[in-house]
Amino acid sequence: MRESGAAVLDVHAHHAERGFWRTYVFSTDHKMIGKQYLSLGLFWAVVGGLLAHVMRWQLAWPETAVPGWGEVGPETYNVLVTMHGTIMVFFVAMPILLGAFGNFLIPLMIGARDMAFPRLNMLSVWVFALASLVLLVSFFIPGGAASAGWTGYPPLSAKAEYTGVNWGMDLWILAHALEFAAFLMGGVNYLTTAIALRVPGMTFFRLPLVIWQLLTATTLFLLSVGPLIAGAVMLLLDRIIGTHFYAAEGGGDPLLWQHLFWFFGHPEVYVILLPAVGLVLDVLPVFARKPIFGYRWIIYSTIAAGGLSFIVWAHHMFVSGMDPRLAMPFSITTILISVPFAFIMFAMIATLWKGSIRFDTPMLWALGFVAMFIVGGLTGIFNGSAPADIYISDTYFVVAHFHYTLFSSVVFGGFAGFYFWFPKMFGRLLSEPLGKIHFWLTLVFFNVTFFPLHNIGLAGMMRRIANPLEYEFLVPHQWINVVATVGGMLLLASQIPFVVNVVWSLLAGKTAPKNPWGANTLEWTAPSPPPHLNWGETLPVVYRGAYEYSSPEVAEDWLPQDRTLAARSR
Amino acid sequence: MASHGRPNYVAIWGWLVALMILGLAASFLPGARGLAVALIFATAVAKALLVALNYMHLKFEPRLIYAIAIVPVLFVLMLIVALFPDFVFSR
Amino acid sequence: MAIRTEAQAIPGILPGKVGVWWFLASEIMLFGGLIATFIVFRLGSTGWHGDAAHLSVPIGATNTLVLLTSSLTMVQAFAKAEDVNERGLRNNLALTILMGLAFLGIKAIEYSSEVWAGYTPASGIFWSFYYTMTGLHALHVLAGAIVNSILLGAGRLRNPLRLELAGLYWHFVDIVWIFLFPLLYLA
Amino acid sequence: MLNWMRWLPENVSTYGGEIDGIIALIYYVTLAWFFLTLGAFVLFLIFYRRRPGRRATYVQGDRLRELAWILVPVLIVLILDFWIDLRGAPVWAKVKGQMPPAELTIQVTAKQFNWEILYPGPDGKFGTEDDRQFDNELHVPVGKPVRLVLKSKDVIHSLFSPNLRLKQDMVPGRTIPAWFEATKPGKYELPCAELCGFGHSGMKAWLYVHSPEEYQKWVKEQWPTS
Ligand code: HEA
Ligand code: HEA
Ligand code: CUA
Ligand SMILES: [Cu+2]
Repeated sequence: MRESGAAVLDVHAHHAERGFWRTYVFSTDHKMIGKQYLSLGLFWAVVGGLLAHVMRWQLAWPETAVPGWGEVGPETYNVLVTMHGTIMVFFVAMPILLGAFGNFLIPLMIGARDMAFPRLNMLSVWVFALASLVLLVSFFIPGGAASAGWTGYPPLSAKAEYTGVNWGMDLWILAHALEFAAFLMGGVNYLTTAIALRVPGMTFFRLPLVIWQLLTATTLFLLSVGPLIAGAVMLLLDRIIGTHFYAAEGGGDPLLWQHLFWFFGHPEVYVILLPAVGLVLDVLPVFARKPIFGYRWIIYSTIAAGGLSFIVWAHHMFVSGMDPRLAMPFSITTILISVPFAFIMFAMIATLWKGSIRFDTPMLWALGFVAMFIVGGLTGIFNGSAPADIYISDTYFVVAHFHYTLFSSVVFGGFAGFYFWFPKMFGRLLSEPLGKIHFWLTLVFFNVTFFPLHNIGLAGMMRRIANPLEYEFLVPHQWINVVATVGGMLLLASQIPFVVNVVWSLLAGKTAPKNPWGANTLEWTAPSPPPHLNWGETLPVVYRGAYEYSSPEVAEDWLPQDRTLAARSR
Repeated sequence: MASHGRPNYVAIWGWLVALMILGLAASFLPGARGLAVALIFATAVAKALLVALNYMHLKFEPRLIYAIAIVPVLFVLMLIVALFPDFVFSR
Repeated sequence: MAIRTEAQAIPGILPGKVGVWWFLASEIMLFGGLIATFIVFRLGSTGWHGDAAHLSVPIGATNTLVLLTSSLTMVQAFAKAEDVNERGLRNNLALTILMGLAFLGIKAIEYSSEVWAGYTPASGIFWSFYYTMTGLHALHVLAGAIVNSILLGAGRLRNPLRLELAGLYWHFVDIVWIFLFPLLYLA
Repeated sequence: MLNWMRWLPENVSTYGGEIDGIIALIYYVTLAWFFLTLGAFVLFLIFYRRRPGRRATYVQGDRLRELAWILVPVLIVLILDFWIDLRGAPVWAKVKGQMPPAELTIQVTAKQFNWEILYPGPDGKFGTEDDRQFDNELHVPVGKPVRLVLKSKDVIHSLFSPNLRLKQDMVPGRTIPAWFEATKPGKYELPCAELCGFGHSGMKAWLYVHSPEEYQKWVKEQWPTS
């Protein structure tokens, strides 16, 4: 019995002009859908970055109005924090790392012509666009946008009278629901495509690591989001029809939400981390001209970390009032997760050993990721230790921790992938000098912004406060807030070279060759940019793993996956 | 499916109905509530297994599909266990 | 020149099936999360037994029977499709849809009698769970019935795979009810 | 910037030192790894930068002999992990596990955006005539274990004392115990550490730790009759 669900596609029909709407809007082409996710993600990155800027200004100079925005009251501040977190995690990190790279890379790297279910894929991005619209609208309705933190803890989020936000909160939940639906559709597609549509010869252990990471991330998402959806339904019912799932007076329990949220929330941070790790793992060997170190063990580590991530969630709840007997078991599993990640980070570093390292822009970002993520991972251990977290929880130390992990994933990991695959995506080359300036400025000002936050966190500064000067013990440390804010403004400004670079390249950049970096994986055997259905009449056939750089078998220092070797061909 | 032989769907249905009646009967069991509850859920699990294995053809699927079906069930069981201290023991 | 994308599918692995199973995995987690919450809340509180006693076991049992039987007709529809028996297929599929609708009808009657008796979703934590869980499940039954109707209406019934996929979903919804019934009505 | 332990506010509780000890332990362990990993990283970047005529060495790292270079460090990480857990567990048990017996029990109820601090009075029982409530003021004697009973009236709040290294969320519907023993008289801030609405920023109380004599004096003033 054969599957005939995937349609028989006629190439002629697709060579013909397909018109603006079919090409750019209602496209079922995985590459276009990837670009659509990328554009939406970039749009939200601008919004999220500007919100962060307003927030930081308020923190440094709480008594002054923010230029171009005005006075920020405490209500507005809570909206800013909430929407900044929500946007950055769900509307920047997810669409860029999972949506854009997942869609663009999976079919191209496994040798498929498209996703297994192209129309479902189109639906996915459109549902995501709808989610974006809902979230955007929530800023402009009476009462304003959600303001209960990106974690939305009830009872604060469950009743309008506690925050003054009415519809904004409902739209926030709705936007999440749509976003989850979008990524469920996308996720089913990714997993099915990679399981069922690999080209002959592409065994599981010849897959590029980024595919493994994307698949693990998707699996984590699919298996963790269910309880949160259940929790969100309960929250919505509490809000609109007066059930009492989270209200103690009606027999409910506020802690329930925290368990359901973090059961999803911790896997979710790896949903963001793993694709970034994958992008970096695929960039490093290309520019070190050396195979990745310990390919199989990296896969095992990834799967181990993914499995562990389901039994660590209560580390976000050490001081939440949960049963104190739960703390140490969860503390142990949490700290244990450093073992697989230690392996992966060491393997990245070992890949550099005895390499022949080129410092092109993608490589710089990848290296930046390695360095910055190690800092963020190590600070995770402080949080992970239950007794230490008593003091650290809900302080800026945690804020510093998760910007070193999240920001390094989205920005450093993301840009590594972006600069690396840009020629394939758009068929143009980016300017190397501008890319390098972008990198160095971002690296420096990222650290200026976020490193001091560790210190002020250790000094005790709480998260989500609108005015640190209201606390006497924080007044002497206020200079740190000023440093971080100035750093943050320069960090935002550091993105200008990036915008210039992309616009200039798209308008007047040099045409990209098929394989500008001398890389091995299959996407580089397709034209830049690949046409609809990716390859011509014949698909490439795979003979070996993805990282055969400087192999002694050939004279060149690379050996593409699809090249036959007379000596080796069987 | 034809290549695997086909389960006797009607007979399975018979079993399902029988188990359902058993479960119902158990709920009227006098005395020890624990035994009744155990019986009720044992029949439910049996029914679910019958449907999954035969009607959903899990019996004939490769290991991969098995894993996709079983891993989430394990996660749910683990979630239940982990929620016990907070919602059963300390309320 | 036509490029057959289908030719790539790895033999023995059917994309549709893999996709549906992944989807079901996430559904297991969705209902699993609800059920897990229900179980621990129920064990941690008292007085729910009294609330549960207001549910009608006969109605619940009838609905269980309806859904179990609809699973039989669904799988029979698939079997008939494999045997290229168009008529048998159509009859069984139609029966399945009818039983799905019957389930929803009975559920609606049950809901209204409960609401008449004064038990609304806001009447207490047991009722909140009851309406949320059965409501979400009923939405799934509705979705299944719609999918089946599309299959029946589209006339593209030669391909047994489509029926098998729709069946996977339908049986899953059945399994959910197999657990909801004892959790809410019996235990 | 780099000696993080200096940033912690002065510790004035009996268990605070132990929490600081755990933070210090993790700090030194992770600092060592930071320098080790980033040191190797930078050295490799310098030594193995591209130079004309040199080719990268083909190492796949799939044989155990090569893998050992990272498996051994990973093993060390594992051991350090357990060390951190082993040192941490007793501290956790001390702070949040069993509470020591205390003469003084105080009930703190949080609400948007205030702390209601209830003393049982001389009879030591809540719900009697001589209970007295103070807003945003917590008075305790130095050197005596104090029990707190934490409650919330509306949303989740969190009682945080940077100096005591005490933090505990207060959840509506739950009664959560906490304890501390202050070691130094003084006046310390007690901010709310959990987002609780528009008044979260600025929701705080003051903790007054009195010397035994002063505390007696304060008690006399509040409960003059007894
Ligand atoms: C991409 C995102 C990301 C990633 C990857 C991580 C990774 C980790 N996180 Fe983080 N975390 C967040 C995002 C992330 N986190 C966010 C967003 C929050 C806040 C949510 C909120 O409340 O709003 C948070 C909060 C958070 C908390 C709760 C703090 C609190 O609120 O009180 C904890 C507690 O355990 C924690 C721990 C960890 C740990 C142990 C890791 C580990 O995975 C790190 C593992 C990596 C390493 C350890 C580095 C490599 C290893 C070596 C170099 C070897 C040497 C190591 C040792 C000897 C230990 N994180
Ligand atoms: C991906 C996640 C992400 C990113 C990138 C950022 C970026 C920034 N964040 Fe934040 N932040 C969060 C996630 C993120 N944040 C979360 C989850 C919270 C918690 C919310 C809560 O408590 O509820 C938080 C909270 C938070 C706080 C704490 C507020 C409080 O508790 O009161 C502060 C304060 O300084 C802050 C500041 C900043 C600043 C100055 C930036 C700047 O770096 C912003 C500058 C912007 C850029 C430099 C653009 C970045 C570009 C991209 C992201 C796109 C990359 C594109 C490609 C790869 C193609 N953020
Ligand atoms: Cu009370 Cu924050
Ligand atoms: Cu976490």
